[in-house]
Amino acid sequence: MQYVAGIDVGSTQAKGVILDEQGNVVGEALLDMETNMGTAAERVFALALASAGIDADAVAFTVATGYGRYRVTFGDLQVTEISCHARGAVAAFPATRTVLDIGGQDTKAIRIGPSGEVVDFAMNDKCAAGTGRFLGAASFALELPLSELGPLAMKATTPVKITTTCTVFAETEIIGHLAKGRRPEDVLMGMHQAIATRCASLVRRVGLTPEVTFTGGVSRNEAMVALLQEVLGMPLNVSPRAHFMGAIGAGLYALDNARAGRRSVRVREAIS
Amino acid sequence: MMLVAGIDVGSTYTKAVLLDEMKTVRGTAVRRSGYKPAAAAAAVYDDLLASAGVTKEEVTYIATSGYGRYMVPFRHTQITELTCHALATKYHFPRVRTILDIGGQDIKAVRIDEQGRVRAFRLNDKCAAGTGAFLEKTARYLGLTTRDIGPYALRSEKPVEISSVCAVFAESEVINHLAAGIAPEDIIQGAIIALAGRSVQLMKRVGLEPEFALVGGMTQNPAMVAALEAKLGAPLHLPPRGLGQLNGAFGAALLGLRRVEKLLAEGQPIPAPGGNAMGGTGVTRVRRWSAWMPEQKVMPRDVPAALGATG
Amino acid sequence: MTAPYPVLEGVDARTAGQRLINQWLASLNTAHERGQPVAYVFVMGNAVEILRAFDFALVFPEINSLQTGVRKASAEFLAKAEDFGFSPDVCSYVKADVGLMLSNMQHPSGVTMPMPDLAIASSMCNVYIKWAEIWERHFGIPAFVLDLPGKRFAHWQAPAGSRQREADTRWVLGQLQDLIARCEQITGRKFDRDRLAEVETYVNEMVRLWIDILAFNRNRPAPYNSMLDGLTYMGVLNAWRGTREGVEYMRLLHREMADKVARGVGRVPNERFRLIFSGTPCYVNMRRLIELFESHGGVFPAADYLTYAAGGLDSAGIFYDPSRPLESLAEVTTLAAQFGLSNHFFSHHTLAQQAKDYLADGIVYHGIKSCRTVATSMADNREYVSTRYGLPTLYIESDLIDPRYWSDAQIKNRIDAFFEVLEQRALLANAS
Amino acid sequence: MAIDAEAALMTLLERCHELALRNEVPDDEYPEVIGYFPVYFPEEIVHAAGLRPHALYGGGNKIEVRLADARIGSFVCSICRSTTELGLNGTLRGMKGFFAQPICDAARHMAGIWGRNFPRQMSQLLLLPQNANSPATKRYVYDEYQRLRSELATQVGHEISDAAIRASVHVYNENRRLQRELYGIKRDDPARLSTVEAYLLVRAGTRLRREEHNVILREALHLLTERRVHPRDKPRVVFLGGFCEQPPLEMIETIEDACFIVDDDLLIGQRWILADVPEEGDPVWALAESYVDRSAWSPVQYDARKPKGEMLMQMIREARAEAAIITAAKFCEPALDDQLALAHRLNAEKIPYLVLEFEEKMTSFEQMAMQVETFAESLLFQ
Repeated sequence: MQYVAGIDVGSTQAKGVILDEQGNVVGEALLDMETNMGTAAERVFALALASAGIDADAVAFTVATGYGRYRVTFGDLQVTEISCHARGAVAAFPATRTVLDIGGQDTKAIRIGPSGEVVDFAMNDKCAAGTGRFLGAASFALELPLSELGPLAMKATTPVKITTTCTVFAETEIIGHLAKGRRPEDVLMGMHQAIATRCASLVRRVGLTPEVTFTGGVSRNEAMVALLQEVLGMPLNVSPRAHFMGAIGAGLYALDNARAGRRSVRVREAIS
Repeated sequence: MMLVAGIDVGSTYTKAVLLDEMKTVRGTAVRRSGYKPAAAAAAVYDDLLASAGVTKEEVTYIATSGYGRYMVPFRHTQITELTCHALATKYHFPRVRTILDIGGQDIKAVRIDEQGRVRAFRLNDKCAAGTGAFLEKTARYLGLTTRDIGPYALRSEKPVEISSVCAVFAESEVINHLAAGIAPEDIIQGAIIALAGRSVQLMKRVGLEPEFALVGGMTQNPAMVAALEAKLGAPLHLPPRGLGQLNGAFGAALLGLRRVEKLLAEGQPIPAPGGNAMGGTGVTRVRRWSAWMPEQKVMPRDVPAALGATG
Repeated sequence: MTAPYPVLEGVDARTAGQRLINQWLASLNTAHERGQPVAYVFVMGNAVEILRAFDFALVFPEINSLQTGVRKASAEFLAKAEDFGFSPDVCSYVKADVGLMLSNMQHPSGVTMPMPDLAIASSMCNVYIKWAEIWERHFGIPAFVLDLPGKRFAHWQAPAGSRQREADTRWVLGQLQDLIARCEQITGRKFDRDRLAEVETYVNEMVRLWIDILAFNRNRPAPYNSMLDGLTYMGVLNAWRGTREGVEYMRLLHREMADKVARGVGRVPNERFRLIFSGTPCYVNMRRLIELFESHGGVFPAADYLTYAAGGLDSAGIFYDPSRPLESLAEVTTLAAQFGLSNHFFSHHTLAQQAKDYLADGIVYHGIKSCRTVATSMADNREYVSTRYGLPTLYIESDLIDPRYWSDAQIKNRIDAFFEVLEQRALLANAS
Repeated sequence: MAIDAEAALMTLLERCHELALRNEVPDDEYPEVIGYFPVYFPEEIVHAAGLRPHALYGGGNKIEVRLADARIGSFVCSICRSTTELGLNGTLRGMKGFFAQPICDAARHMAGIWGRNFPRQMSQLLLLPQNANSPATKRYVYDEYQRLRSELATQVGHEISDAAIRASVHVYNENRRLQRELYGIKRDDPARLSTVEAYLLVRAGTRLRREEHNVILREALHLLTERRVHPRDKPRVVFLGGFCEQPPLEMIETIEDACFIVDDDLLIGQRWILADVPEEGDPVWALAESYVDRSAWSPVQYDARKPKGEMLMQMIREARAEAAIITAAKFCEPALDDQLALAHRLNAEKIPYLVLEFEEKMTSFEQMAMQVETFAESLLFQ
């Protein structure tokens, strides 16, 4: 029995999955980013192996993706997260024609062709960089953990309007609104709406074609999912494994290579 | 004995100082502003009275400052933090002409004259908002607390260059440096040097006239002070121990004292609190057209009729 | 056979080009000692022909600024300008030039740039005019603004003999006459028509060869990379415009490219994807940027930059008529402005056409942080071209020479992804 | 009596507010609308064609930019963004034409963006010259105006007669005289007329035929004479930076809380021509000549006769101002370049000044208030 691995090293988290020969996820692991992406990748890989109950020798091929993909010393091949998220999304929802991924560094909208290939993609322009980080800014200003932002936002009655696209100005804006006595939930909802609006315009840039699949950690924020469905005017596919989509896509690329008979040379050295 | 309070309602912290007529500090208090500045101000004021062991009745005059200066209903007057910093700094260091204040949301450079009057000031360009908050965020990426930043950064041997003006790009740089496996202390020190560079640039824009003083929270960060002095090639005056963060409040209190003395000299009564602004600054008697909302749309061709109605 | 030019002997066109550029820069050092008047001019719409006729030494502040980038010195020059008070949002070419003024004109090339006796700013880029105002204040010389009427809208035409063509040409001619008066007053010399005619003959020859040279890249593999070697070639075209050396150089370049095409030699060893480049280079990281493409077998056979930054004469295949040098200069300058120089604003069709002519697999848009002239509507242009013509496009952002706006990880990420897209397309195309 | 006048003035200003900030140009808008991007446009020619010139001053801070961000580069000013948004979201669908001028590189791109996205509207550049100092200039402006005249004639399907243009010039001359009176009040008796009020009165004109606007201005000037004023001690300042992208009303209010703005360049294109345009002779020539010889100044028009520093000093002298507030819209390169030159000049003249950066879409003004108040405090402490 042979296995493959997909490692997704992002700016805030590292994720790893182990797939079997049929491409089923048999092991997965998620780590908050630490100061060294290389060691984070190795640890998340070890954890994924453990959760799959196999050891490194059983892994035939490893594909690394995400910003830290070149830090994955044991990776056999690097593929960008655009291709990986697309691949993962199509695997989870075969009818996917548009993929949206809100990341810490970049937000991406991807158009998928009939045979599951990436036809076009758009990323936020520089001044909207890290739109995903809006939420980080909000949690910073409100001193709340990320996971509580969505639920709180849902309580909003009269959301504020956040006009800026820039994370830095946004923070000042939040503080201003709070100082004026606006309720935190209304400010938060304003933030969520601002992000949803920007993401929608990014999706329109590649042409909004159903079905739309929403990948990445932010997809666990129900307020954001609800808003996006509203502004895009259609339901979104959200996989319970949404935040593993990049890693799974990477795993599937690894599987292609394994099937093509390519075998990893680096895994053993890296781990032992 | 006369007591005057200065309350500086800042974006992150609210600070208060109580002075007597000899300008001696009778009490101080600090609290996080949170997102209810008015409440924070009230609480801080209570802390202040407690710390000085006095009652509300014993306080003659209250001057507020900081961006929450209008949110304190029991104030006599309000004044901006820049004017306060100028007064306080001139009081501590008569020879200082250029003041730097690195706050959570912005950097301010102020040129003052021998009497502590503001002569020129500049805030960072919006897109160069590499501020205290940026440093705190960088620290969080590195799993450090704001307090550790200074000591930690001092360990750095070869600080990395962080060139971006924009805090968002700079954050990406930090992440990419991490991805490249650079040591955290070198990154945080790089961030500090970058921030110092931008601060000194701002000081140049107001003339860079010596001597120099640093006020605000950053005075507690030895690495930042060192980086700034290196860039300036000159020493920085820091407000006396414990007053660094309180500089704005101290200035407000000084100004309050000045007002009271003036009123007494002119034999006028001390007005009741309620924030009459100096020289009409900040008061809004005029109609706020920006807040006015037309109830229904009017097409241009309707206008002459409408005029008939009014004229 | 023409007289030998040692700088051009026994080296490839790229090296020869760099030599010529350096020779020109060095000559600026001593311009005033030679008693030669100095003119500051820009690459888009500069009436260099007239200045040559008056034997001005030419300083191209744009080239000075981009050279600070090429020589990795831009950061310090930009810092000087920003310390002086310039906003980060101002054109980095302007700021690098201000940095030069604040450094006693000591240019990183080792040249001490001479002060201008005359400065010409065309209206082809509005920043030229603001830049010239900075010179007016700094050097105390009045700027000469050359207002060139360009396109009024995308398909706008002013046919020969039309009232419109006459009006625009009359306007340009009038200003050229003012310029001649200004030159006569500065140099104390009378205007020499024959000299202008001679310069124009050289320019004609250079442009004829240049048009061929651009066309050589329609071959697969492309003999040179527009956005690397091409930049050097164009540098010579600008700095030696209307000179005998310029013509000799273009001949050498022409021979070299013709030979490469004949032998099927390409710039990229294994050319896999041909891409059109839209926008200006990021001179501070250009090698890196090109390497990011060439590592995937991607080459740029064409770039709109090589037209608008090269005077724009090639855009409509227009040439001077030396028998009536001044009138013809006015006519051709007007047409160049319309078809070449003012093209940024309506460039969607031109780009699509280039993609067709140069057998391109896609278009790369390079948005420039501090250049609104090229970058303002690029995203809209991209939208139009990719939906209208179904061409794969990539949009990346950095700056002309400001290293602070180059984020390597982000740009590499986008380029890698773009090539993954192109690969998948190719695969599917072969499959079907 | 005076109370009634005040009430009437308020009603009038409310009308102006509704008009001034109105963005919609619906399909059935009549007379038909020709939109133009700042700064100046020879409205008389449009007016004479029986059309309504419609100055496009962006979307303000009430609209949401959703579609335009995908079309415009990162480092471009808000007015280009919001104007494109108003096009893409249908707000301007009733517009019959769009004209931009070569005031800056971003503005010239607007004509291209418009042409690509709204093929049914005539989208063009009116190439006003950046060289005002050649003997050939007036003739060129004349030719370009004639081009505009024939383009508009094609649009409306009939020639535009000299008589019609002359009549329009007459209406506009009066309009400019009334605007000059308004600014006279601001200068001589700033407590009588706030800058926001003057602003609304002037901007309302961009949504009306000028004869209707003249009615409003006459009415307002009459009511203002009866107004009761409470003089207040505030520093007299001039305001620069409102020639293209418009500062939000909140910003002007924030400044006027602490200062009197006794002269400004807000909506300067609306009073670009400084004296009456000759009403005899060839009216197009009269307009061209006035543009070259009798016009205001801004960072986006080059004229060797109008060095920016000199013009500012003249403005300060004539307005009897003690300080200047020189602002620039975010990413507005021409204003940013001038801002520095003007600051250096004011340093040399020892005139206090405040440098501000704004965006039409900004919604929080706390930091700006702090700066303006500090500035006012520093002036009052003299």
